[in-house]
Amino acid sequence: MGIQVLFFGSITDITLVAALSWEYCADTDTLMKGVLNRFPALANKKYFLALNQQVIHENAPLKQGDTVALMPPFSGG
Amino acid sequence: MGIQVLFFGSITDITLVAALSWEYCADTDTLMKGVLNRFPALANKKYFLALNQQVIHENAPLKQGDTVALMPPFSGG
Amino acid sequence: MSSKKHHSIFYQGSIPAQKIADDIQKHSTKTNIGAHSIFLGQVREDVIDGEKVVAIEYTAYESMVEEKMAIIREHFFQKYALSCMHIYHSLGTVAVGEICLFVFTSSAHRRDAIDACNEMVETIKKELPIWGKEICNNQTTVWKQNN
Amino acid sequence: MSSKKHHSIFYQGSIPAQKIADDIQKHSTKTNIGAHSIFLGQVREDVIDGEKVVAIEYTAYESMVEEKMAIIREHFFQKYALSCMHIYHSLGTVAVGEICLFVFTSSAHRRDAIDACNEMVETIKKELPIWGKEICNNQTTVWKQNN
Repeated sequence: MGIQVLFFGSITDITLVAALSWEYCADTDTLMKGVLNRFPALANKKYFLALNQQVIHENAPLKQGDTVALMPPFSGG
Repeated sequence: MGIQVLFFGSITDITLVAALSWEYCADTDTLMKGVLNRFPALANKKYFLALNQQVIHENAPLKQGDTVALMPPFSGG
Repeated sequence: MSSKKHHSIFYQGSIPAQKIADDIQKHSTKTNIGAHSIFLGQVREDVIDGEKVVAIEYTAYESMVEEKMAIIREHFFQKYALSCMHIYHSLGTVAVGEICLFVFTSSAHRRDAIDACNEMVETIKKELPIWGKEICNNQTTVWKQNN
Repeated sequence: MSSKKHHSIFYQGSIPAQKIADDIQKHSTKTNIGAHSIFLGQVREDVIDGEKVVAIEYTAYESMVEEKMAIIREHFFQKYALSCMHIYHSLGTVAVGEICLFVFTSSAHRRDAIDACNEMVETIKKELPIWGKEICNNQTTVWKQNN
């Protein structure tokens, strides 16, 4: 199953895709290291992470099938 | 011409008319003495006066053709 | 941005939802607007001494309302960056469930429209010589009191 | 008074004025309501680097929005004495002058509807994972930023 990675808003200008299946890794720090390696331009972007639809502010352990979303600041309304 | 006296809201439950032409008198205190004499039940009512559409809080001189309104507390909206 | 263009706020009977839709639609051509704030007063089925209210009958010192509203409008357009402001208040009988007050403010950014709309509702209730008489199911009537 | 009855807030494309009228009309049977507060967001013709905005394209993390909104609704119905609360946000393209956000709160007395509506607008802008991309006349695009 691995990890489902979702991209939103201006992040998709860099990734050019809205979602990727990522091979399983132990925690979000490890995941993001891989994601940044693949999309180096993300290093200059402001975003936060949601793990299974909950915003997280620190490294969090991952399990098979988890969903991690990269979300730039919201601009609805 | 005299003075035009207008009644609004619950005041009309007492006066039973919406307007009266009143003989000229020098000021609002004199006018109201006459009005209260004619409608004694007004003594128990809460209301304020408008002279030519401006709320007044003290005795005010009157001139021919002036309009005085007796207005109970507003309840629009 | 003129605050001069105004007309009577009075609307005979209840204010139809369709009028509200039409007024909103008219603003689609005003492309500097980013926010609309709307307040609607609806006649509530209060119970007075065991009797249900079926309608409110509104009367007003109409010419004084017009004069006051002109001054109030002027003040609001000075205080808030409004694109427009429209106000309608019913006169005559408005049945339970129907709309008796429609306050509609528009601005580029939301705070002006929202703050102006809120303040206008309070101003209407406090400053305008308008009176509501609640008519109960058994035909008794009670003059409304604003809190 | 149930806060359980809710559905998706998303509306494909712009929100028609007629929908707003229909929603208002539906509340005439709720005779415990005395006040409605409505906020409408309208797409503004901003100018970005000399180019006029012609539309905003909205995208969202839809399932997360639904989950958050369920919690937010619960919180609002605990905090305010609301009869109902309806919220619609556009997805996809909304042209300048069209409505992209519709917040509609109703209560017996005006403070609850007004305060809940105001707080909900702020909450939507701050808490919901929704993004707007401004599309300019010359086809360039700029991701919107909320202030």
